[in-house]
Amino acid sequence: MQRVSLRLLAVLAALAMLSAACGSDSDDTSGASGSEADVAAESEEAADADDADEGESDAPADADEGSSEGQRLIVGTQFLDDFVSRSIVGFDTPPAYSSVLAQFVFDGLLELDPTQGYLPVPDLAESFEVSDDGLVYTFTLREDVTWHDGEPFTSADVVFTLTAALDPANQARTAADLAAVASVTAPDDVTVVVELSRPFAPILQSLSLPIHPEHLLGAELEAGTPPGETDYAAAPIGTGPYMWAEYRPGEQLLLDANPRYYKGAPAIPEAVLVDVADYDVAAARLAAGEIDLSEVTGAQLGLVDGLDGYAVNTVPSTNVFAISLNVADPLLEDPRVRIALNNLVDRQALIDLIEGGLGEPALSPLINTSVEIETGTSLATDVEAGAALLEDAGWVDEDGTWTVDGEPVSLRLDDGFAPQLAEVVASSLRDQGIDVQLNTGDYSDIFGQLFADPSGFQLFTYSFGAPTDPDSIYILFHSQATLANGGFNAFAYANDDVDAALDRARDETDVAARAEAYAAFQEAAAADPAYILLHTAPVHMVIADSLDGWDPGLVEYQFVRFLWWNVEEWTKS
Amino acid sequence: MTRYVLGRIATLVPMLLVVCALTFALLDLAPGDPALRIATQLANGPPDLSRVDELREELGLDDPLPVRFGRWLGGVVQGDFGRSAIDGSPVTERVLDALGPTLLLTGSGLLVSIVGGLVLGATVGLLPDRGPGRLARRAIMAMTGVSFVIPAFLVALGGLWLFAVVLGWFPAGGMSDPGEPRTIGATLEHLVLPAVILGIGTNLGVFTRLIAAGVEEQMDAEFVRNARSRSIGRRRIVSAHVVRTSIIPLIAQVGASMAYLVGGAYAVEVVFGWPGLGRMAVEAAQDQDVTVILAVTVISGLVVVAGNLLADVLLGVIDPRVRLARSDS
Amino acid sequence: MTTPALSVRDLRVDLRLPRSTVEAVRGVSVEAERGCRLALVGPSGSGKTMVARAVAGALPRSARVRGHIEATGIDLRAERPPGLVAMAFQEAAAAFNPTRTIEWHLRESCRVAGVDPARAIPGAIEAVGLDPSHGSAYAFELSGGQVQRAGLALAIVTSPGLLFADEVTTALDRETESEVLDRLGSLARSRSMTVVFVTHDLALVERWADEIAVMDEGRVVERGPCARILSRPSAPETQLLLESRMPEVTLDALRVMGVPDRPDREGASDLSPADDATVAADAVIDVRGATKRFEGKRGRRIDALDRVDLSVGAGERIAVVGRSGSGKTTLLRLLAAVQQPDAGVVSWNGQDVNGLDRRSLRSQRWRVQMVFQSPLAAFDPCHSVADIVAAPIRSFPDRCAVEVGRRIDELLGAVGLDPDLAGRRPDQLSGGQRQRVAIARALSVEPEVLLCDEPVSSLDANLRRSVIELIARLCAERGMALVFITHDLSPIPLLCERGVVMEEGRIVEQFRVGSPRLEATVAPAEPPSESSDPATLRS
Amino acid sequence: MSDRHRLAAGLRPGLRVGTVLALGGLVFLVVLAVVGPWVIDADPLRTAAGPPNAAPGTDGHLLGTDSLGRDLLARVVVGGRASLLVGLAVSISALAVGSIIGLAAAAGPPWLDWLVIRLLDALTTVPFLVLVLALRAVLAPGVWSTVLVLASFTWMPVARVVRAQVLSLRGRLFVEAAVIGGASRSRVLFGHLLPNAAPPVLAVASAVCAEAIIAETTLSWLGLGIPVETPSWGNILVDAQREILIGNWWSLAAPAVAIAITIACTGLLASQGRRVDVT
Repeated sequence: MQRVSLRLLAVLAALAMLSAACGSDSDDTSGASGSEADVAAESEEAADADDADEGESDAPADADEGSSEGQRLIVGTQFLDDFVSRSIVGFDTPPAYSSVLAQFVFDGLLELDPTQGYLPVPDLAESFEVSDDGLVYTFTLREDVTWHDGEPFTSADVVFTLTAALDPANQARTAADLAAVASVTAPDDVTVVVELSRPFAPILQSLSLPIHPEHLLGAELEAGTPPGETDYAAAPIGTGPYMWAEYRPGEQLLLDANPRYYKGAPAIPEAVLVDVADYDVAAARLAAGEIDLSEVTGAQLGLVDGLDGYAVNTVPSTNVFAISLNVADPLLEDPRVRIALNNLVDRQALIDLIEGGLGEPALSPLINTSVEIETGTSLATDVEAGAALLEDAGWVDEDGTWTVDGEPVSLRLDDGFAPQLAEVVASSLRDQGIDVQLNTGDYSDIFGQLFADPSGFQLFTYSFGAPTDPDSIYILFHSQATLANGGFNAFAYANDDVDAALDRARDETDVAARAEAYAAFQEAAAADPAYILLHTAPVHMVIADSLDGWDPGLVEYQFVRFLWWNVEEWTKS
Repeated sequence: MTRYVLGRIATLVPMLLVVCALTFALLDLAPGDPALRIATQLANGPPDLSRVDELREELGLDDPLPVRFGRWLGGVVQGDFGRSAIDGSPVTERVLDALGPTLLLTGSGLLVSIVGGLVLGATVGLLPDRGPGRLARRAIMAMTGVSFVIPAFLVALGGLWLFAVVLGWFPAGGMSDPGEPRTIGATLEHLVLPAVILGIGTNLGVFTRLIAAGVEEQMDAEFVRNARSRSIGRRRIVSAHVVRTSIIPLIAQVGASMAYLVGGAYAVEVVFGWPGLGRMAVEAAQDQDVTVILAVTVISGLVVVAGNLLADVLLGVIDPRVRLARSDS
Repeated sequence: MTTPALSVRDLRVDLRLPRSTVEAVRGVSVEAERGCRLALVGPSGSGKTMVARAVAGALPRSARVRGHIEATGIDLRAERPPGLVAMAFQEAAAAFNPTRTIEWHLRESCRVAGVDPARAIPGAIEAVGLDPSHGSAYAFELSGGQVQRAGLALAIVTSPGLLFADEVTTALDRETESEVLDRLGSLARSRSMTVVFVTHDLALVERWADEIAVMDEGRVVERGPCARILSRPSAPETQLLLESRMPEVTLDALRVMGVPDRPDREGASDLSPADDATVAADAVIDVRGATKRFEGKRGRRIDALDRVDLSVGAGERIAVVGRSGSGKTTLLRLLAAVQQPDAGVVSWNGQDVNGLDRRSLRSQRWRVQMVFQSPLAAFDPCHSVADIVAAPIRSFPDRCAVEVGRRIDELLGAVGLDPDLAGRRPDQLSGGQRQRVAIARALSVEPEVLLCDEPVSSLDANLRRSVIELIARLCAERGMALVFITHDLSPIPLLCERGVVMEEGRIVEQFRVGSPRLEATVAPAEPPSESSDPATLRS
Repeated sequence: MSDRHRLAAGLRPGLRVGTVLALGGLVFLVVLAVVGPWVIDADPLRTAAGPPNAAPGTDGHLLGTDSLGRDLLARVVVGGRASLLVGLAVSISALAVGSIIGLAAAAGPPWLDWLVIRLLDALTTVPFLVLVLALRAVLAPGVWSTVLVLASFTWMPVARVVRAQVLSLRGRLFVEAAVIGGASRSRVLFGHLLPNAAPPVLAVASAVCAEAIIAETTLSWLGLGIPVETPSWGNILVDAQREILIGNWWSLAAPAVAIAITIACTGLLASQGRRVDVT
């Protein structure tokens, strides 16, 4: 039970998804090479399927779907306790994985629609306008929404939630994402005005955090009770499709359908989130028929393939596994060495061994994003090219072992969350004559040491994924995005061309101009790589055949909550 | 007798204190800065350094060790185990929630080992050591030997897969079916498989051999030969004489095996998703959530101490030699 | 001729051990008329107990029985009617389930035999002279004598026709022993019970039995009325048993042989303690004013010494007599310098041993060697006989002129043992052989003084005499002084010239032993101090 | 914890040949672990050396391959090095620490004896796993930290046995007889006390060795034992646990059999110890 603790990287801990009509197609398309075109096609198909559903959602779903009566949606999930304690206490917003629970019980001002490239779409806010200077956002709220306890939903609740999230006393985890918010005001019951201190494109995503009822949580927070210890936290009230019924710590969370849900009452009357220790236990519970759906990794595919009554839905995701390179390390300073490392690593072995053959080689950080750019091939696996580059960089191949100034080269690879991945990478580099010393450990240990003092590291397993809006790789590659000011550029990678391209892309609103900027970024990053890019990992969802309505769209590891965006439409026969 | 029990408690309590102090000091040696580790966890990414200092001050990490230990102990005595080092949520409630299921599992696991040990042990002890009897004895010994070769978690995983998944005789985890109310019946149904596996995985082997050796030896004891000469039937000899005398070493061994049992229960809890202290302890260790580890240590210590005490009292009840020795010492 | 109470024909009993089979009984045929008191006598290992157990049905599980066993016409091998045959065991305490009271056992027997407990139990308890209050006690709470009586009560509570008593008095002191025998005799008469008394001690049988059957090596070698067997034994084994008996000797008898000397008695004595000081001049070992206090259980003083003076000249042989707890063992330990006195001086050859530093004391150790009561406990279980005997020589090589190997053979020969026993381990030897090895070890460094702590009291009666004679011969041949502790006075005439009597830690009397005479008088003797470990003397 | 394994050694202790068999088995395993890597040319860390989860015998892999396609024979042999090291190092350190504390308790002042007994009771009341979890939170994973963690819980039974042995032997008559026979203190200690105390103490030590190897497996399963870059029977078993559920028994069988042999040998040693133990 090598517990994979993935605080940072949501993809391996995503909740289960249903496999809609496109489920079967996705199996064959994912096999194809990860070219841009395919992915785009993928999202259109999902969109068509979605239209069909669209029709249904207008009419209340429960009447003619008699079959879901008395049924129960049983979901296997890891970290159930973290969901409960953090999603309420931490005012979590996407992309935090713990906000998945929020999608069941709460709604946000806006909602990212995975079938439209995660475009923010109206949820509790009917519509919104943005001022020309992009600093003032005005939201008009729906008037037909009530809380689970029957109280009306008003702008006061939105103001209360945002102010509480910004209040440092509550230790809200989203405070950083909402840093740009200067003020939140409610001129009237149905309007909320948010003023920013500086333009911040991703603010719409941050603003879709779960909205909490002011009339319940407000008083307790005023009284100074920490959010985690409020009575409200023990039985939260939201506006979402399901209502909180009973929580059995460490075991399961029971939810009932919300009859007054503004998008129509959910078809399945009850939902249960069942806690599973790890993927093996999840596979066992699936095999025993106790849960309807759960995510598994490549390692469990053997256990669940051909399980009667279930189907394994493998869906591509934007998640990219990579090895972060310490560009300041003397051995790795020379960009040619870093390109060579990309050429030498055996990506197909990784895909076969780790993902059961179902991943795609990743040759650019911008894989699977909405920006239509051609993926470069300079980093592809090409042993001869890699060897040549190393020789150019002054490395000497002494009968199969690379040496620098007579010393055999040995690189240290640290891993905090994917030991098996690290072992395969180390082994494939050793096959090419570069000795790799592996140091695996616990996530918080390794990352803690990294954040404290990056200089001690050389290679470091990492995983990221640009959600549709590629801007999020800004914090990975931009020289300003160092650890100190909240970025993830751990090894202070600095490349002027990359910085210029990213800044340009961030300010550019015209789609074509942004694409051109990101293409320039991609080329510059490929010439001076900060990572050994490995492969994309699909998400494997094992789903009972009796469930219907899962429409994954393009799974983005960071937006795992969007696996549940249409849960109210699901049916179980 | 009660004087003896009070005496035992008087010695056990300071012992627990010693263990708490040891664990507290141990955890304090953790390399790296707890505040940084917590901040990293909370921020779900690079921590902002101001937050780290706040946490350090909040948790009073700069106070000397004895002061912090005193504060923590003060809380524990009043039943407050403090706050989780990771997300600040109160630990006491979580630990007490988890105590019930752990006691249920540990208790029934012990029962399985004892009953299994008695039945199998007596059979081995009574079977003649020739012909088919010898074969049966060897088979039982080998079967009970499994717990010495295969670790508890493997026995648990194998058992879960075989009995819950392939054969489907038992539910595959948790204390109740998803969504169903936690009735006594449901809990029992969910308890059977983990308890049996815990029993087999930890102490069944030891107890069986103990009883087997005890019964075999007792069956040839002088007072049994005397009973035979007084024409007392074999069945009565076993029930009235041999069982009572051979159960005495078993009870003593139960006391000694409590620690091993509770440890084994943790592995079974993790595999069967049993919402007990084990799961909590394992996750706390991996998250390095110091407060939860301490809380679980204290509670597990209490469970083991209580087990020891119970075994001691039972020993006094069953073995007059012990009872008399204790009354005049 | 009524059917015999007991009729055994061609009885064979084999014991299956893990790696061998022992033929304990090799074809025994014996009969006993109703009401007869038969004594089954023989050395240990002669199979007498196995015969008793075979009839009573108390054989070990590993035993296999062949032949005919009948009691009052009922074939016991076919069926065993409850309450017909009963047995009282040597280890009475072990014959009771430790978790059940005595009364519980009695009631169990009554229930099985269909006897009315209300009448039978008080009757049995009263018949064996057991204190009724002990009925509700557990076996381990009772003293040796009481538990032996309880064992008897359990045997006779169902008033069996045939009773086997297997060495029931061996562990008892003289008084209790004779009392239990008398009760057994009266029971036989009052309940017209046939009693078979199993023992190795002829002295007991003489007084008690009607008939005697002598066994050796698993067979009955001779059978007949008691008087004939004892006076005109025909089988050689019986003669050996008779000869090895030592005459009973009493203190008064000793006094007749020697000069009584009791300061608090009016008669003057030519050997008052004061005179003893003068003899000290050439004393090889001497103790002046030795005082030793022990904190016993609950603060009571045990085996303390109070200003004891004793002096032993070269080659002189002294006996130290007294009840257990009289301080004789502590005196011996002071003499052997394994314990220091609280006050007083112990000297070897005029040198105060307790004044020496550890190294020089050790260099003098060869002078005083010791033989212990239970030889097995005095040997290191990991060592062979050769190691044991040679150990002192390794510490004092100069005391041994020849090569160690030859010296070992020499020593084993001197004590009458076959030299190729050297390779054996002590637990593979018999009791007598072990004690001879202990003596060989003591001799190995040609000591000046030999200390003996009840060397024969744990041996079988028939072995004691030969060991005593060996010690006497060796002391005479090698001019060794001897300090011989005993509670049984019988060996003294064969061994010592004079002796002292100790009570409450003081020498209360000295006596000189004339030429040893063999007339036998039966007299009470001290109970043997069971524990060989001096530190835990039972009060 | 130790008496668990002494009892496990079976009802009837083995013969003299049992000791030879046990020692022979252990020596074979140690030699295999030390020399193995040179004899077996396969690299235990080389992934994709063959198809993943290949059955034993497929293209030259005697024991088959694990989930990452690594040669199982190489991994079990090299893994043996880590596991046996843990087993032996833990039992040796437990023996050392236990003997010292046991001797101090028996030979030292009565208050020290009382203290040691109370400490032994205190430490045995807490479940091994919890304290290991606590210690693990402190130490970074690795072979030597695993040894340290396990050793700190396994010295107690050794201390108990050593103390009992010394106390009982010191009072024995044959020690006094040896003194009278002129033996020096060192002769008494090494000639008499040690040879008699050795078998039961060694029995406990070999039981601790078996316990340590199993504990290392449980630790690795919890992610707290020996990290994956150093193969050990523990982490091979952990990788294999998933495969067994699909029916690929061989990846589990290889380490399990190795552990079983070691436990059997140490068990036999333990029972030999018990047979000679004449107290």
